Amino acid sequence: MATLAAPPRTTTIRDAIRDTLRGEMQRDSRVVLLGEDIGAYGGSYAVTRGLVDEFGSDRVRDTPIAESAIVGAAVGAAMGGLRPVAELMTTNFALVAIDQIVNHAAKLRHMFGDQFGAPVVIRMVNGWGQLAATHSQSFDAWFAHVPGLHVVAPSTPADAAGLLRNAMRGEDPVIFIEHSRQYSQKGAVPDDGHLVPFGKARTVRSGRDVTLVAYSYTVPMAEAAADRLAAEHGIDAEVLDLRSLRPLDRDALVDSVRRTHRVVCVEESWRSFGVGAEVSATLQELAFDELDAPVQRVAAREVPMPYSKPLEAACLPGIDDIVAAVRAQIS
Amino acid sequence: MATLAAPPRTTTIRDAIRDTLRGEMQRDSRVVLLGEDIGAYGGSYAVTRGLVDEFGSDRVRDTPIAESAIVGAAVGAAMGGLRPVAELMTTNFALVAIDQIVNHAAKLRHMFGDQFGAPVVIRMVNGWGQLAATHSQSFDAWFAHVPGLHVVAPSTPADAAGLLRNAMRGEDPVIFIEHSRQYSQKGAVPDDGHLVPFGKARTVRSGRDVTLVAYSYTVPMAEAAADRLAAEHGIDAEVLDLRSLRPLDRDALVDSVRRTHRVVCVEESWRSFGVGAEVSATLQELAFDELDAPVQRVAAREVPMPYSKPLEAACLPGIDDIVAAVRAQIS
Amino acid sequence: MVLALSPLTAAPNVVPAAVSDLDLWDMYRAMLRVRRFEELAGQHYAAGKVGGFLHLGIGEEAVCAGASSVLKPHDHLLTHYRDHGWALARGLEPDRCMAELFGKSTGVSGGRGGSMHFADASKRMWGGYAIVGGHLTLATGLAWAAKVQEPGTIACVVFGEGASNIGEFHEAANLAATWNLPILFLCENNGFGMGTRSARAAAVPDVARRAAAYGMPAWQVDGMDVRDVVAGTREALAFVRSGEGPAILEAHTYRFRGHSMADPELYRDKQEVEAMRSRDPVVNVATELRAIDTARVDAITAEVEAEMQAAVAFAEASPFPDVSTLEDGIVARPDGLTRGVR
Amino acid sequence: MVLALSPLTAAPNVVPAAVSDLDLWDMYRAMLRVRRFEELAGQHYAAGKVGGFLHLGIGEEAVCAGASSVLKPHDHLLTHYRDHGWALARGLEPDRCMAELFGKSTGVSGGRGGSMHFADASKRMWGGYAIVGGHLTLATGLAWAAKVQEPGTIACVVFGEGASNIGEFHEAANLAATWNLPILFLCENNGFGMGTRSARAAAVPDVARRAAAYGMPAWQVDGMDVRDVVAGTREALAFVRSGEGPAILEAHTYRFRGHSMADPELYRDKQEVEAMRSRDPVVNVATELRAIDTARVDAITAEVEAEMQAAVAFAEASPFPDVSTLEDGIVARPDGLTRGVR
Ligand SMILES: Cc1ncc(C[n+]2csc(CCOP(=O)(O)OP(=O)(O)O)c2C)c(N)n1
Ligand SMILES: Cc1ncc(C[n+]2csc(CCOP(=O)(O)OP(=O)(O)O)c2C)c(N)n1
Ligand SMILES: [Mg+2]
Ligand SMILES: [Mg+2]
Repeated sequence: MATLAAPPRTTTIRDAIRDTLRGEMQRDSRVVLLGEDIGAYGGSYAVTRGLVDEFGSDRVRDTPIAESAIVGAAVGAAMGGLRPVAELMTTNFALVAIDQIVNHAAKLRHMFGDQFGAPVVIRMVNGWGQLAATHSQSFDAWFAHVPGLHVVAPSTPADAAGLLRNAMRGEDPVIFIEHSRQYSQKGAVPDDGHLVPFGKARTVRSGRDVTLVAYSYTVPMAEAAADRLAAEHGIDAEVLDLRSLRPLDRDALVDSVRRTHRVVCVEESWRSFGVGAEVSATLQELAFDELDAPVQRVAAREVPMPYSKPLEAACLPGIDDIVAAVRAQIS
Repeated sequence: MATLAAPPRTTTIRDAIRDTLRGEMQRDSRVVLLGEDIGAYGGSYAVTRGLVDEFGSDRVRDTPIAESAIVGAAVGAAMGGLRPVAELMTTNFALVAIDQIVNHAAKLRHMFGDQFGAPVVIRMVNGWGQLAATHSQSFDAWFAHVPGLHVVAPSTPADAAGLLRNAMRGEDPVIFIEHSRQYSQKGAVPDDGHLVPFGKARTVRSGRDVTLVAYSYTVPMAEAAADRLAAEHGIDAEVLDLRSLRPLDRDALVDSVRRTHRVVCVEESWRSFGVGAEVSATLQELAFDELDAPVQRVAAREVPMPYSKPLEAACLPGIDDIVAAVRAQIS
Repeated sequence: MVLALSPLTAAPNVVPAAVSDLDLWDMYRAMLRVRRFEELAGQHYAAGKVGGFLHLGIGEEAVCAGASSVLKPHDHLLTHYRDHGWALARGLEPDRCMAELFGKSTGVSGGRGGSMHFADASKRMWGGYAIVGGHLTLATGLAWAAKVQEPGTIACVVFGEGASNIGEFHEAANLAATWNLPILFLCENNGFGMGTRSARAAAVPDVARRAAAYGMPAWQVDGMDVRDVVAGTREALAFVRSGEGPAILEAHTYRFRGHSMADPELYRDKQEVEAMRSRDPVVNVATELRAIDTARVDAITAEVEAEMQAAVAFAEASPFPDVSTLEDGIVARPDGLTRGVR
Repeated sequence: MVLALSPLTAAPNVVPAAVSDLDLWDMYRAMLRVRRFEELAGQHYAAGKVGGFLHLGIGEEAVCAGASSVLKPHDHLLTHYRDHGWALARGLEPDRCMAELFGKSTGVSGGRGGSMHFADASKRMWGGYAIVGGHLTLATGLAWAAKVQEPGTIACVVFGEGASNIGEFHEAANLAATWNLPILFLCENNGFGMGTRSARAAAVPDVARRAAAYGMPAWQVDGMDVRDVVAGTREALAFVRSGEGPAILEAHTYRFRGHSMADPELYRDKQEVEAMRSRDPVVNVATELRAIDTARVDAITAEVEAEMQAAVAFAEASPFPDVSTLEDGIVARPDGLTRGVR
């Protein structure tokens, strides 16, 4: 007998994350949040606003500005039986904590012979907006390189909720990548039990002529490009949202290219040694004969992000770039 | 009229690096060295042994165990007119200094409108040898992702000297990657003025059937594999030593594949999101029609490196793996 | 009141603030320039001319104005992202600073840096930095270079009390003290790191009291009183310049505005801010000077106003950087050779 | 002699070392077990049975033996890579520890960790860690979990004086103090970080003297004297267990061997090491006990010898991990679901 699921609600990604944090905190008293200004200030991007009032400052902990201690304390607390969710404010600040992420969180389970793990969620925010070189970065490909980590990046409220819930109930460290420009994006969110297991891409729309591979903020870009390609050029593009970078859904990539035979991968970080490189390498390893054209990468220009608006705009990949890449491939 | 160059000497990579450091210190009083135990201890891998006696502890500075300060102080000193060479003992410890590398050293020139740069060389050592998960890593692909850095990795004494000298005389930060298992490798080293500009790969041996792309410690592995392929399978392999990962010599990759039409890329880090991914993506972007088979990646298994000898051996790529990858490609 | 803390025990001594020679008119002008620059920056942020993160130091002007008056032009200076006041007090042109905020090619950092990254290497203002604590070790390097190459030159590095909790502070302080480097760690303690009160982020919120962990002396001043700032800076700098090693100078101050323009200020009462306004360093000096010569106060005020309005006009009139220059100046040369070598 | 340092001023007080109830026989056995385990480890390293980095704590045994005797089994323990002594004193089986060194599947960490990474979660020995300072913040997390879930349990984290100069120490100490966490920072100050004497790496080489920067109390003991270690640990742990917050315990000790097996020891004179040997904590206790009962000393010595030789035999006889298990236990499940969920 099918259970009756509550009807999906429409909400923003910000609220989907907050609601999931709240729900899990209600469900499991071991869940604690920590990070800079997540309490009294309400969170830099207002994700945690209100939670300190609801759960108190012992469970919603403001920390000193000390990201390495934030991650280290979260990992240690996870070893000790809590279920911490750490917020790093922006991905850029993950660099001062990356030793804790890579040399500690990711290592513990295997290095000590699978005696214990570090069930910790590390939330961090990608994004830009005239924030200049040290505040506009993403390091998705870096994290995805590291065994022992899960790396996920939602592009819808439903996936934000489902991936975060999966992360919070799992047994290992999860890098949970949010995007500052996507918090207000709306969508339907299923009921409170909704889990999105890692390692499964999502077909955003099906198409016959080309696959646009995207994740996080580039998913809506790819969708917009697909609209334009259909309307203006009669090109039918499939859009695939990776959702998870580690594990990467190689099967979904291969499946899609078997149908479309052409791929454009869209990402926001610097082009060389980025996510697109892995997508490209994977596809030609696993589907060499299916590719009718080289996998194209649409990515950021290889420049420390400049503050000035026209320069920043020129640096970032845009919908035009996706359309142009597809047309270059198809013509 | 050609000047008479001194005849090349035969020396180890360790000595080539030490001699280059010494020569540049004699030539330029602004050159200073800093790092943990590079003085009294003689350097973890004995690279700097003796230099403190020659130049004194003001120019060969032992530091506290504080890698972020080592890199930060080096960068600041470079801004202030010195020419620092920082030693990070092993690449693993670069993680606690990576914010200084990526958010400071790599950013200064562009972020402040090209007013000044950070002419600093950051030496770090890749390697393994039952050192377990936190002491056996390399992050070459990470550094190569970052605009504002030069990233080089020699595989011979001549290149060690030439690349290091180029790095020490340049105007920007250089990640200089050494390998603990290669220090005693010998070879000829040209005279003291020998410079190897960044961004040029080196053809180690020419071949017709397949290109083995390698760098650092994987170059001798690729050479050994090429010997075996020739002797046992009649396969004529070209070996290309990248030497420089940023900038990457894309022209040399394309040139070679135009001749061989097959590529195997060998690296020591984890396979996904590594150097091989970029090589593969680059080749299919720039030489799609030249490739007769997918670019194969030979890399480490995606495991935090285990201590136990048989497990470690199973993790690391070996000559057998290269031979197998080539044979799979050619059959 | 200046407190001097012993390097061994952190025990405080009151030091008489001897600044009878201080020209308060200069200080008024210096502080007002910063105040008006920032007020205009805030207005143009609201108008969409300035973007990104804008951190105003309104309320904290006595610190940059006072301390900068004691620094020598050859001293090295680095600050955190709250850098406008330090740049102006250092002598960077308001025109080019405002142009930087507008993202124009005439900006001090060519429009690449924006509010958080004002620099002028020709004035040894090595920039504002936006990774909390990151510039502290850079300063040790500059101090090291100075010690080797130009004895008598020191490095001054400005940071917030919030930054004193990150590892980089510890590493920088310990390195500076162990290597006996000529560096002044100047802490603008405004009581908050974003929305977190200092005592909620540090067990010992007074940064000066931590100096003893590095065997450094420290001075504490009232950062709302420019005389106090000058007096304390003189003491601390005299020590550092003598070559005896680094020191900490902590100025207790307060920001009247939010952390950045995006700050909803949920974490403090309006009354608290209003109460602190009675200590406004610019207003209070103006009041004191008006009692001496109102016309002169008005004249300075008008001059500063004209200067800052001209800066806005300059910024408005300047062109954006050409997009064709986007990839310039990332590295000097891709092959790593020195510029000009062929 | 135990020195207690005030959390406010770092001013020291001598505390009487009241350990009349200490069973020195137990201590002798505990120290000798560590000594013999490590001597054998060194021999088998030379013989090629043990690989990688091997850091022996020979000379420092009084610290782990003494302090561990005061810890409760439910307390959390983490150490740096010089972890053999701490593991044995915690009750980890010498068999499985030696097997770990040999890289065997029966090792405490399944042969994955080796010398630097002994752990046994069932005994709350959360492991040895090899990134200097990295485990200090992990310990704050464990202390936090303990505070929330099991009041009365504390976390003890062991590190070297060299580690106190890295940023992580500062962040961990400040977090622990600000959050009032039950954690004992136990510093084995052996005077060197690799080849660097502590005073060349720190402006204030006594780590205990830095506790005041975090408002923490600190105790300093002679780490070559097991009575002193026990007395100091009792004082410090009583404080921490009472819930008043973290504390530092610094034991001055000395390692007779090189930093690791690869150390050429260019940085210190043989005479210095020889002079320190007169303070050998194991030999000196043995001498003291022989004056009481030689036969009993001999009996203990023989028992320990048999135990450690058996450990070597066990390690030798154990199988290497099967290569087919290489990719096991990296994450519980690739899809992130909890184990056992379908
Ligand atoms: C490493 C790092 N973590 C977090 C941030 C975000 N952040 C920017 S400013 C700031 C507060 C800094 O406070 P303080 O040092 O007291 O300086 P103030 O802003 O009060 O002048 C924070 C948390 C950052 N820029 N860098
Ligand atoms: C972050 C980091 N930097 C450097 C090293 C290399 N290293 C290993 S042990 C050590 C010395 C540590 O000295 P100390 O903390 O005093 O402990 P001891 O070895 O004396 O017991 C160094 C520099 C490391 N493992 N991690
Ligand atoms: Mg502040
Ligand atoms: Mg030590």
